[in-house]
Amino acid sequence: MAGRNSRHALRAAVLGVLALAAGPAYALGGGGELVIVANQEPQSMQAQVTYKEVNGVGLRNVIEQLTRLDPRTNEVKPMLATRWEQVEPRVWHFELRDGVTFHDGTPFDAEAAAVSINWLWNPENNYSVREMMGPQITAEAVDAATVAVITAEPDPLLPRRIYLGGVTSAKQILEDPASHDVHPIGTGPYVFEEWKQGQYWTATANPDWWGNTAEDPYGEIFFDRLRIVWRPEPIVRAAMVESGEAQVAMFLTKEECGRFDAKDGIKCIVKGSDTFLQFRLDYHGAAPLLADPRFRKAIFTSIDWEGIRLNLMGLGEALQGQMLPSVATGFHDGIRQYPYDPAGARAIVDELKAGGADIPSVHVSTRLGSTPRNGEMVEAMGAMLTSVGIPNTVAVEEPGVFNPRAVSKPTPERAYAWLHVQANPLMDYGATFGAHFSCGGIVSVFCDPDFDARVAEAASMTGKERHEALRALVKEGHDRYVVAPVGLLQRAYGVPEGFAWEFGPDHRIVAVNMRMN
Amino acid sequence: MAGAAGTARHPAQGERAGAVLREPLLEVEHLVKHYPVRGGLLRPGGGKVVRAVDDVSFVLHRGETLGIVGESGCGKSTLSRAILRLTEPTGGRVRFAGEDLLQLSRREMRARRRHLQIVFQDPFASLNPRMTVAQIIREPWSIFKGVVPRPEWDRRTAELLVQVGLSPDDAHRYPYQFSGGQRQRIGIARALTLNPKLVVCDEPVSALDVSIQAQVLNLLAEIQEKLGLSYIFIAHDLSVVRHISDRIAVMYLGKLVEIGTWQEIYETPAHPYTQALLSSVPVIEPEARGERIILKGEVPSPLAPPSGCRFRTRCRKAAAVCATEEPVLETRGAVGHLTACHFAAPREY
Amino acid sequence: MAASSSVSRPGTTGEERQARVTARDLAAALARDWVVLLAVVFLVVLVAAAVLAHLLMPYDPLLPNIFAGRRPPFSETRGLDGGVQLHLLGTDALGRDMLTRLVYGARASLSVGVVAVAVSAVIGTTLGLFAGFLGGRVDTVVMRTVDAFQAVPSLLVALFVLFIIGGGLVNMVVIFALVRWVVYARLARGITLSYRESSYVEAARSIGATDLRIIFRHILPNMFSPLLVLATLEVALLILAEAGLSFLGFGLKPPEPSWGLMIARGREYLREAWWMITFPGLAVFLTTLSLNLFANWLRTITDPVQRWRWLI
Amino acid sequence: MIGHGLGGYFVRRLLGSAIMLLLVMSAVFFADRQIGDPARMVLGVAATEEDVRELRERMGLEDPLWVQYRRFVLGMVQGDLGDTFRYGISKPFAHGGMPESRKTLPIAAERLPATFVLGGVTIVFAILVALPLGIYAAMRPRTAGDRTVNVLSLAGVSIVEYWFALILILVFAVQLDWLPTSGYGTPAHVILPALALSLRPIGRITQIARSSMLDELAKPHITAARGRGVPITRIASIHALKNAAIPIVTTIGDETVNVVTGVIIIETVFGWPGIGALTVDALAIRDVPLIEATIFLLVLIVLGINLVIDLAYMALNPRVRLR
Repeated sequence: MAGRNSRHALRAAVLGVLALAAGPAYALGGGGELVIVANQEPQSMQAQVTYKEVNGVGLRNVIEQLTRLDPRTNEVKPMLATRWEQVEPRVWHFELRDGVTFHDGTPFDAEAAAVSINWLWNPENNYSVREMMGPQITAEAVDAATVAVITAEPDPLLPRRIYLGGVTSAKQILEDPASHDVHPIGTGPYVFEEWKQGQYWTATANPDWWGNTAEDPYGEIFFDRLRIVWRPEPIVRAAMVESGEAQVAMFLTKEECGRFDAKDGIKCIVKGSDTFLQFRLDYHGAAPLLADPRFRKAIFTSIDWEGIRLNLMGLGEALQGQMLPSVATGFHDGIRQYPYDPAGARAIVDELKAGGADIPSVHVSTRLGSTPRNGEMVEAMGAMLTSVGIPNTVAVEEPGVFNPRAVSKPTPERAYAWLHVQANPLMDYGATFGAHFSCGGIVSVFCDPDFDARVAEAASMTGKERHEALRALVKEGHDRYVVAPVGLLQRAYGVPEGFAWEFGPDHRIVAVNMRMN
Repeated sequence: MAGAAGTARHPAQGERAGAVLREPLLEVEHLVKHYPVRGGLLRPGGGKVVRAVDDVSFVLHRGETLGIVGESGCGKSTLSRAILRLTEPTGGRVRFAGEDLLQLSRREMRARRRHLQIVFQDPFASLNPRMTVAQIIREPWSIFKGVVPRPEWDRRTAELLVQVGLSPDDAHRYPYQFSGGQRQRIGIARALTLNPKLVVCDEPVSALDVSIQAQVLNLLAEIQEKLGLSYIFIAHDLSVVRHISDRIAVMYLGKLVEIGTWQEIYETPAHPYTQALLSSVPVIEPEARGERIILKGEVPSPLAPPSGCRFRTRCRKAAAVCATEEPVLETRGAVGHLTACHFAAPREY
Repeated sequence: MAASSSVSRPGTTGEERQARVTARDLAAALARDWVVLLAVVFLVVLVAAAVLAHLLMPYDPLLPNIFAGRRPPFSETRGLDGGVQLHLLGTDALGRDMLTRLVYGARASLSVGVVAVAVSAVIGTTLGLFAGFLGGRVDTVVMRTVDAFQAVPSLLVALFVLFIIGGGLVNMVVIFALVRWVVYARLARGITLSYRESSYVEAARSIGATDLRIIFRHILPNMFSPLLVLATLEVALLILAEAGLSFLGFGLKPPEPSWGLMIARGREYLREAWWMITFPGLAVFLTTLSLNLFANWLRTITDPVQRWRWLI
Repeated sequence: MIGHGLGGYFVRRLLGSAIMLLLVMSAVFFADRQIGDPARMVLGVAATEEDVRELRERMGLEDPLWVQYRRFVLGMVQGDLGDTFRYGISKPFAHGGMPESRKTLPIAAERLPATFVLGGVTIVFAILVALPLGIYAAMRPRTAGDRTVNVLSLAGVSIVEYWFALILILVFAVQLDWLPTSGYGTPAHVILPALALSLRPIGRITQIARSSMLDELAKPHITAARGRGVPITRIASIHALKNAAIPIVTTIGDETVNVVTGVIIIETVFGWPGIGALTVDALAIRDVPLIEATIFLLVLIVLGINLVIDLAYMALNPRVRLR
């Protein structure tokens, strides 16, 4: 690998010369261009896209939020807001950082923040970020430096929840909303430059970023430029880091990761995420048998969840028969992953058949590229269902087919299961239930008004009380065979040796937390 | 068959065996075949036509052989195909045994084909290389069921092969295993399988070596003698038809220019074109034929034939009238047979 | 043959040669060309294996054994029934035997190719034959349609239609048949035109043969070898097309064991389990190469002048 | 007749291509109407009926089909294939009731240069490799060299392109580190995708070059030239190649068309920002108007290539009169 090392040396030398020639425009930077290779192109550059990392990789470098999560402790920390307090059960006041301007030069003040927040959570806009919303959020300016965020019902999680909403230029929202889709104007350490569709998007370091001078920045600018490219082929992503064309390759497989670690010059960074892989079986299928708990049990116990996690999911941790790990509010330590019991499942199916029931065919789908090897996983699930006598079809669907369905509300026509990733950065079952288990939830799989009422009740509680109320609901959900968690994903990144990157379970690709040693 | 000697304008030939029955078998009247010239999508051919056969009339009697002679491209092959409706004529009448073939439906015409057969010029191309001799010979029987009952096929095939001078063992061989002359015999055998009344022989020997030509011609004559068929015998020179024809018609650019008995055409040709053709036939006594007449120029394009007499551009007798007035095929002056020339006269030696 | 030099009609010599080729000649010629011989042997073995897959292959092509995934060639694993299984070509990500899946995949890939080719050849040949034979308006309509189809690349059409109606084996066969018939129509029409005016077709007509009889007895047999060559090339083309469309997700659907799907799947394992993409890739490559070699040879054998090459 | 000449022919051919394009796009138009409500597809299952109706109105879907079709055809004439509501936009109603959209044709047309670069390099490279190979083989028929060329060229048309593409990346970009793995921008970037795409054209052109050269070399005037002692390479290049050019040019045309199809997969693998990759993206998000625009341009390119080839054909052989 002498060739590569010398090439890198040359590259560093050239960059060094270039940096000297250009002269630093500001004190920080000098790290050259950072190239990140993602698995898919952003579908848009809206502020709302920042709530999921995979849909708009790198957008968090341009758009900031009121709060942030500490990479080490996962606690809520100040970002554009310096302080916040709950002034009433439904009202939170956020005190805004002084002297921050948007990239278009307009000042970041309470008025601008209110416009941005209202825009993001507006039911009219119906952005998918609403899957993460509890009670409806609205905002208004209190004074120049204070914005009030109001929720329809009391929401103890609000400071954490508000971390999901990117803040962008109010001027743009009001005057040129169309460009909001393709041209993000935030306050972040990097200024959006251009999005060349099909190729890349780029940003340059922001000399006027507030973090350059603030006492509590969440990082420092090392790289001068940011370039995000995308390649659907995992091998191409990996190869780009190996050949020095990119510094961060997203979502390596476990085996690739091992190979990266074994090789000189490159390494693999693995870290647990807040994203879990789940299997959901709709509760409102056209076939009445799908509502029969016995049949649902047969489905859930015919699949070898641990086998799939260990052999196919790759990097990840086990989940105890529920969606969130033990740190989450509402975690139930008394339940276990659904057991693999093909004999028992077959017995149930045979019994149902003997009783004259018509076994419906189950369609198991997953989205192209949502996580490595999801195609293999649904194929294995299909074969396992077949082996206990449950007819099925499996499919890896393009986003255009899968996405509209994934955000649909339960309808009687729905009689399918899907395997998909879900993030829950809030680590609280209140949010999870709101999205997945409520009749009005944007990605809901389950609808029981009685269950909804108890979720709403628990959501307004805090502390131990909240935990206990949610815990009971978790157990109930488990016993009704709604969602089978496959595992908590770990994400792996290929990087050059000497690349340092500090990030939390939300896996935000934030350049100011990266540097090259 | 017996010597019912003909009278009128067509005296029977003394030295030729067999006699011409007076009963007409085939009457061709004003037969016309035009080929439209095709243009492109946005450029039609301007309505131009090639007059391949232009107003041809003649009569063929039972047991008779009519030779039709002309240079290549004169329309004689088209004429033969138009008579058999292998190509659809543009106009005119073809009466066969009193029935106008051109009025028949395709299906009815197919039924008549039993009586009308053809021997082709090219013995290589006219036999399907993928069929054995037996298959070729028997194909007509499977189309006209009942002509020869199936149990008879083997025997009849062998008979036919013997009749045309081949061996019964040849039945299971393929055409490519035969020489040209042998193939033509196969072609003749195929033409005979249905006991036709008329066989059109379209230059049947022109593709063969001279030595073999005579054999095939003799075979055809023998068969006619035995079966009493009528022949239309097409050739591009007069030497070939001489031995086999009762009467001879000479064709030039789609029209008949002269028609008469063997004797009339060979001994007293009246049309300058016939005379020119005859002068080029090699004969044993060259002085009897006189000086050789060399035809000037090329055959004009059938797309734009010369006005008046079509032969005038190459004719040594051409005069002003030839350009304005088209000569009719009729008897004139001293000439006892039909000619289409304003100056028709036996050649002066 | 000696006399053939006196015949001027073009094409006659070709007919001569075709007629002379017997099965024995073919076998002898084949034996001389060892590369083609190998290709033919490969194809015969492949077809036999595909047809007899359920008898030859001891393992289930669909049943996963996820604890035995990604085993290299010559590995042994413990099957779900507890018995020891030997995997000559390794296992795939779900622990299924690669060899078994390849053989069953041959079934899918070959049947896509062969069925689609058979259907399109029948449609195309029939239309081309009638267009050439009847001429006139029928010919104009058919040939304009052919031109229209040929103006648009067929893989693009297939991709678009599969996008509309969805993938799967049956849809794929239907689409391939619908887009590829034109090549046969062109070929059949060209050959028909060259024979329609030939003497022996005229001879057949003169003995009262009906159009159908002329077509089936006198014209169709002449198409056999060029059609066979073309069909062989087309099977190869469609196997490749299947792979391409399956890669894009518009082809066969899992868990069907098709080669295209196996390659598409295997590309994620290129580095860590080379056998998962290499063997199906090789299967497609060797099959199409064999088909191409065979077709090439067949063409040379049946018609050294390659006259009809123009007709494709 | 000649008076109408090449110009007249060109006009007629152009007219034919326009009709062809209209036919194909009409088929695409009606086929696209079979895959469900485009407005519902844009808005998702969760959208209200009211929103869907509003978008349908905005997309013109509430009009009778023939009105839609007329608008589609008229738009096509003016270079307007409608608007996308998805590509680069994820919520059409995100802006206070004013649905946002972008014209599809400019989005698609922007991708053409990249595809032209890739396709052009591929075909030129294929010709440069294939012609000498084919001629070499034709001048030594039935030798080991000829057989090798033959098997290799057949191998070229037998390979799965994207499989070969991945192998190329592994070998040249990762193991040898000579070339970039993927992407667009420098001449080095074009090498691997062009190589992956060129295999098939190289194989086919070699085959045709070989066989048509063989046919030509067997002709009497070549034999005569050899008899006069003209060196064999000169014979090949001057006498024979000129006559063999027509089938070769036809094949080059066919293969160029195949490359246009080939870019759909290869561009995706290499992250090449051409029209092929855009087609795959549009298919993946089921963006019907954008799909229509990409198909429009792809068919346009193919018709253009066919036209050029026909003209080249005419230029090479003025006696050939096409319909």
